[in-house]
Amino acid sequence: MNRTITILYFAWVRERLGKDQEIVDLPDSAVTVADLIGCLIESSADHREVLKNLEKLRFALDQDFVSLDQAIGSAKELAIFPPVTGG
Amino acid sequence: MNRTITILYFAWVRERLGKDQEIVDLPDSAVTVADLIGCLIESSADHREVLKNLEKLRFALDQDFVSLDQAIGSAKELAIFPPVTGG
Amino acid sequence: MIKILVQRDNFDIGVETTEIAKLGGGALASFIGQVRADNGLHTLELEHYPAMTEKSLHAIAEHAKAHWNLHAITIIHRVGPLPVGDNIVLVITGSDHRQAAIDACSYAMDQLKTVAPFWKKEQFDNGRSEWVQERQSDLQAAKNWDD
Amino acid sequence: MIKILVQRDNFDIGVETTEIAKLGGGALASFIGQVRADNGLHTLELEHYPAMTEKSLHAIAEHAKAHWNLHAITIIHRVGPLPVGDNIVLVITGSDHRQAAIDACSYAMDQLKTVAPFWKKEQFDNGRSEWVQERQSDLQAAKNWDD
Repeated sequence: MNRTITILYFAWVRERLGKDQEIVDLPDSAVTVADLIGCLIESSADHREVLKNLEKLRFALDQDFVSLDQAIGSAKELAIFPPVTGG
Repeated sequence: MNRTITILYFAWVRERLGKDQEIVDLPDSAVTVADLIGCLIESSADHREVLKNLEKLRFALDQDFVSLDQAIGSAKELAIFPPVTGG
Repeated sequence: MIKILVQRDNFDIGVETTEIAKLGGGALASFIGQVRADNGLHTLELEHYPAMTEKSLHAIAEHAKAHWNLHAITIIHRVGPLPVGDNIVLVITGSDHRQAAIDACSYAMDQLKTVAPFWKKEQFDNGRSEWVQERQSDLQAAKNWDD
Repeated sequence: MIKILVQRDNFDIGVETTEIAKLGGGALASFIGQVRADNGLHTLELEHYPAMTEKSLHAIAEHAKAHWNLHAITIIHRVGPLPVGDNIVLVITGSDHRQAAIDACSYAMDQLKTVAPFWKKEQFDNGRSEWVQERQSDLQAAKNWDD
């Protein structure tokens, strides 16, 4: 039973990675958002470059803002993006 | 050289006096707004009745709010009215 | 731009907003006051002191424009008989910054309620009528801008 | 009434105001944000995260409506390319009390700037483009509502 999760990218994160989403396997060892980010960083040099300054990024799990220590649980979707600038 | 001044009435002050303005002679003894109000109070029973509670009234001399101790000077127009309720 | 109108006719927030938007800035705040259907109210009769109204609204607008560095402020106040649901007053402010636009609009409304020489008479469905009395909360709101 | 729209098309403050006015209350506050002509800016490109935007705007509107006892709140936010002078966002609130309407409108704008998943990219006349960065003043403004 391989769990997967959809990762969504927005704004300059999307531009620098050259994709707006990807579906990744979620290893049993990945419990928190930080664990999952660790897996993504391992997946390519681009990921490593874009995700190196985590304090410049924001994270939403199933459309709610979360901090890095949030447990992923049964979430279907993690979004990674810069601070919002709407309004 | 008889000085005169126009007195304007608004809202319930106007209604109770039954007039929206009158021109009155300004005796030399009338220096402040309070003095002038004193003269008006003497002029009729209606005036006495309407002007008896001065704390319920507001005064504008040549279109600026003034207190009762304001000197009339060369003002042309004194308005007497209840607190404003616009907006 | 300072635009002050005291009129019997209605106003159009779309038209007034477009006019202020042309001056740039990007932040437009507005407030509309309308006749509220309270306790069988039928019509609000708005009386004013024309010479002083003009002076007073200009003073409010000029202070707001200078203090909050506005591009523009429009104040339109209606007079005469206004049935329930009708517009009474419109304030629009245009600024580079949203908080300046909103604060200036709020300030202008608070001043309008306490220093502009308008008086409201309520006419009810049952024929009774009554002059509106000043509200302490309005006086306090206006005072809060003093510091 | 809570009305949330995220759309490419423009909006009409007159139409939206009329809709809220029908619900009574008598106090209508609104804010419009537009693309400002700064430093050779040509177009603002608005990107968003649709599923989360909807959720986030509803949460802002529901909190504002409950906290300030509003009759209605409308939030319309545009996305896509918006040239200088174009409308970006509209918030209108309807209440029985002017301060409640104004505060709720101000609150909704502050929240919109800090929790709704929109991102702005500036495209300049000279071909350069740049993602807008978050502003500390916006974060502080949003924080000020916490107490």
